Amino acid sequence: MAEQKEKPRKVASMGMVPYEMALGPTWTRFFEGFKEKKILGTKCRKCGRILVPARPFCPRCFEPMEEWVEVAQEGTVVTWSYVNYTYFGVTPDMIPVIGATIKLDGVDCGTGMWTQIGGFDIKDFELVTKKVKVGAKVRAVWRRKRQGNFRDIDYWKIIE
Amino acid sequence: MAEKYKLLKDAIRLEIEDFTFPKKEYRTARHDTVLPYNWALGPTWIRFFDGLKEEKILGTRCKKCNKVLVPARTFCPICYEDMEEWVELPQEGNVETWCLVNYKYYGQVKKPPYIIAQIRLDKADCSLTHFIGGFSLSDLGKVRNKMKTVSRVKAVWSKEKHGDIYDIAYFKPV
Amino acid sequence: MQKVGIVEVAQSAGTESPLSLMEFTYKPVKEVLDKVGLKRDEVDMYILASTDVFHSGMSCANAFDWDASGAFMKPASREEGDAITAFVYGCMPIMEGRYDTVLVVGLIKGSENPENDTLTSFVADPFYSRPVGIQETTAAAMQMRLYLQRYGITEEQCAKVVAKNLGNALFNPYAHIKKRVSVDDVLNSERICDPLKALECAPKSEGVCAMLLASEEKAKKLTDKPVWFKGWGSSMDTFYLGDRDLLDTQLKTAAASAYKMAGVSNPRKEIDVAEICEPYAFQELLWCEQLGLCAQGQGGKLVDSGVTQITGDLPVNPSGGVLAMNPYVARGLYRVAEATLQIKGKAGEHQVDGKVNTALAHSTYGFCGQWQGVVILGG
Amino acid sequence: MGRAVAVIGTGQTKHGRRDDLSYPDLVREAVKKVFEDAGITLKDVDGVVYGSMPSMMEGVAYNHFYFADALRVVGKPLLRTETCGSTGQSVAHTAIHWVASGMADVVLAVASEKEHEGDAQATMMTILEPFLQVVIGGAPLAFSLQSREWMGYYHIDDDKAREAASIVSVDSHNGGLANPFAHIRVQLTKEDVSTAPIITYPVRLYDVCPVSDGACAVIFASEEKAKKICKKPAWVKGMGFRGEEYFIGDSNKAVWQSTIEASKEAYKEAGITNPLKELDVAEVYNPFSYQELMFLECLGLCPPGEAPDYVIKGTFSPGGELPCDPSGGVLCTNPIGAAGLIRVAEAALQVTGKAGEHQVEGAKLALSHAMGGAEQFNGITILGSEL
Repeated sequence: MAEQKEKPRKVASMGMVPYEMALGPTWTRFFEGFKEKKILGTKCRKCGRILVPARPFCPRCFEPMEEWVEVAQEGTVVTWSYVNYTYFGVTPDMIPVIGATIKLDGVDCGTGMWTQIGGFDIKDFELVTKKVKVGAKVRAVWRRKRQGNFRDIDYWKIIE
Repeated sequence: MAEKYKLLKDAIRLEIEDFTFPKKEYRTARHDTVLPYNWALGPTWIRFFDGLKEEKILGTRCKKCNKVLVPARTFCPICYEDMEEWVELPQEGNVETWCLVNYKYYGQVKKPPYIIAQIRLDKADCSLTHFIGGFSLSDLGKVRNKMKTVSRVKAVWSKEKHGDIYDIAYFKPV
Repeated sequence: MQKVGIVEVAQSAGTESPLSLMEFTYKPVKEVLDKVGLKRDEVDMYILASTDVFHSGMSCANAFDWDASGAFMKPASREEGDAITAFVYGCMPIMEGRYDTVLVVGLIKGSENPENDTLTSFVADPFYSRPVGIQETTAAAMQMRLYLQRYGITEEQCAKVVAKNLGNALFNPYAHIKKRVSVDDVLNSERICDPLKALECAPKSEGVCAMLLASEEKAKKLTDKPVWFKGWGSSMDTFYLGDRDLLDTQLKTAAASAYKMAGVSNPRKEIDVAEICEPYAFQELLWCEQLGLCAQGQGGKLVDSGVTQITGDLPVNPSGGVLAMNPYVARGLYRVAEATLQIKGKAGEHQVDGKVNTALAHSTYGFCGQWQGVVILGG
Repeated sequence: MGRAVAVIGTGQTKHGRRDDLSYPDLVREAVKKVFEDAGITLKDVDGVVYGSMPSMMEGVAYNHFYFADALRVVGKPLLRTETCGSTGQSVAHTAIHWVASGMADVVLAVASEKEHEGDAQATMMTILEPFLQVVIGGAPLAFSLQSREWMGYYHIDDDKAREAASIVSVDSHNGGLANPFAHIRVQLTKEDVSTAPIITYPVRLYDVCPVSDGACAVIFASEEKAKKICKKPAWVKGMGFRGEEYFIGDSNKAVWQSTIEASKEAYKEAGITNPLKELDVAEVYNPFSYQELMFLECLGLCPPGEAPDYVIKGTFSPGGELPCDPSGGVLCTNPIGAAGLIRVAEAALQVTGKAGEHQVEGAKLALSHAMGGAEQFNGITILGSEL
């Protein structure tokens, strides 16, 4: 081992790599639905489950999912969490955030990590714990200008 | 993603190039991975780079196989023994092989054209990878002809030193 | 030790696809299952191969890849590295008698990534090799110069590899580059990284390759012509280029262990066809030497003699090789798949003339072939 | 099931903030130790399996190339296995299959992470594609969502879950104090834990694992070799691995099927019918204390929905029926890629009686576990003192 007298030293750097993913026909159609304030899912002809976001195939049955259905924009909170810390790329003005899994009525899965609850002062943590409960009913709130991406749903509003 | 680039531009004062993918006729999502790193050098690299600051090229000798390796190593890759004996190496050596980079790619370290080479410093038992320069590289044919005659090269030091591999600016033909 | 048979393979074409990575991966996997007549959950185990930096900007590649690979709630794993390692991993649980069927998938969508050179520069260490510009192409160019100098290999001989392989690719429906080029075209193409010329470097392709492996008994039930896994060898080299003799690679060690396991004593005579990973044209010649298919320094004469042509005595890369189709990561599994098709006699228009009993599949990645792997298959 | 396989040596670095060493030198620290522990030479090793978190974590892709010398793999075959947080378990499984297949007799498995060289949460957000799953929050968000889903599903009230999670945290941190390799060394009370700052509610600071640098190495050998080389090998009794869908909403995460099925497969192979009774110690992957509660249920160590009661009762505390994470677990040490292999190493130390101050008296059968992905993957390895 070399001499240990030296103080630890580090080299600060950045990794920057550009990527561009194809949305593919399934997710392109899913986001086209957003433009028209529609949430679209696909139904598996084998197990009968309706999944949102729409899928090219059923991950369990492994059959193509070709039947499209428009689903409800109301649902129930399955779980939620209050994000109150930062990391690289997340600045203090971007938090807090309430991430939630929402089971839309008539859908056989919960939403993934693309839904957040809002519409009130979520900086007030007391208020958050009072309002946001597992089992609460929520409804999608759309942006006025929609571009066919996930931002088209501004947030999910607690309705009871 | 633009915000992220701004964040790191401020933090590291980096020049950030644009990258454009070929135009696509289907919907896509641009997705740039932008992440910060803090690489610990450890005592061996620290001492090697401090050496460069003083215009010294340091290697280490293995007590078992007696080989001198440069840049300096914590341990001998063959014997796995700690390499504790430090050696200052001559700054001249032979060109083993080289390439002339004359194309662009994203994240490139230098504006082309430039020459990267394997240089066997005198008294070293391995080659050092670095640039060869000090003459015009604009005419490819001329460079190829010139390099046919080049066998010995010598380190040229950067005026401003930061304790990194660029403290050697390049090696020039002797 | 149980015998392992390759039952069926499927591959996607290398050209740019508008499908999402998930849809793109699903197709060949589904194709293999349908061809064999197995349901997804009837396969005992899944081994994926994908690589974080070559994965459209998503890390922990298995997270996204899981659904389309068919691995839902099945024993499974992922190799981060060349997909030929996933093939070998897939053989292990069958050899030990734990599972009867394993599905192996290697995947990438090159069109969603920046240049391979950008990505392979991240393989270099951050303090030394990376800042002096080492990535796969610059490393290969230095290896090539040494090869030309030491053994008197000519640039023309290297260019012949491109003309041969791209010529073969015209008959491979999955190949990415479909273009007839002459030796002169190659020699006159831009010297992007002298001595390497543009046409001597592999492209950046899409590619998903799926393959079903099975135990002897099961394989015989599932197909009338299983292809048997006979041997494997692999070896890793030291990291820094300056510490190595770039022309004395670990491929010799890898090949020796593969031949030993497969009982091959004279590779030049016993191997009927070879699928070799040659992202840079000269490497096909160098790798042939190190695989023992010709003597050291004789790679140039080998290509001159014509034996490596598709019509020759020892066809090398009848599929067009990596020069015609470079789905980085998946390319190793493509080599195994192509070797399999040759033994099965199902390579279609690029089927070699003679009967194929024994085939070799090779893959490599890392600077100047730091990692080398060789698989021997038999009919 | 092929040939019997055993652990014949383990090596761990001192985990923590290791700015003192470059990354390859850190890996070498673990590799040197495992060779000393196993008492073998380089010649004995037939192959190496390596794993870590993705390249984006420390900014070096395919870092097994960079570490080739430190791993002592030059001239030998290497397989690189990576499955996100469960990488350590998957690395062990690859090595076990390799030996069991007969293609190798002795395989060195190494896993490492140097989290202080990057930004772990920013890296982990890159697991998700950029257009569908976009809520900020990193791994703490994903796993807090899961904890609350579990609480909601079984109607476990906040206070009870809070108390049980605090006990898990206190027990683990006490374990860390007794483990010379552990990163976090702090004495905590239940109150310290339950009043700490909120990270992602209900998860608070001491419910969360640290950011650690560290490496772990384990040598696996065939029965014949193990008996020849090692006085007291730890035998691989069973293993299992399962992964579920990419979209976290697709399955019920409160009854985590990948944990359940992976452990069922491992128990079946090991011939275990009542894991709570038969196991002597469990190294459960617990980056979040709430998650350990759920794992205890899904690993079949207590009935569904009752983990808090069992934890409060002391079943899984030191001296309880089945002590969990006597090493301090992931809550005290989390070099992510290595964390799953550290669980295997710790299980081996326990069944061979080499765990020192944190030894569970007379442990003969140990479970090790890791999980990863977007609530997706679970891997289990069971080790025993008898073949």
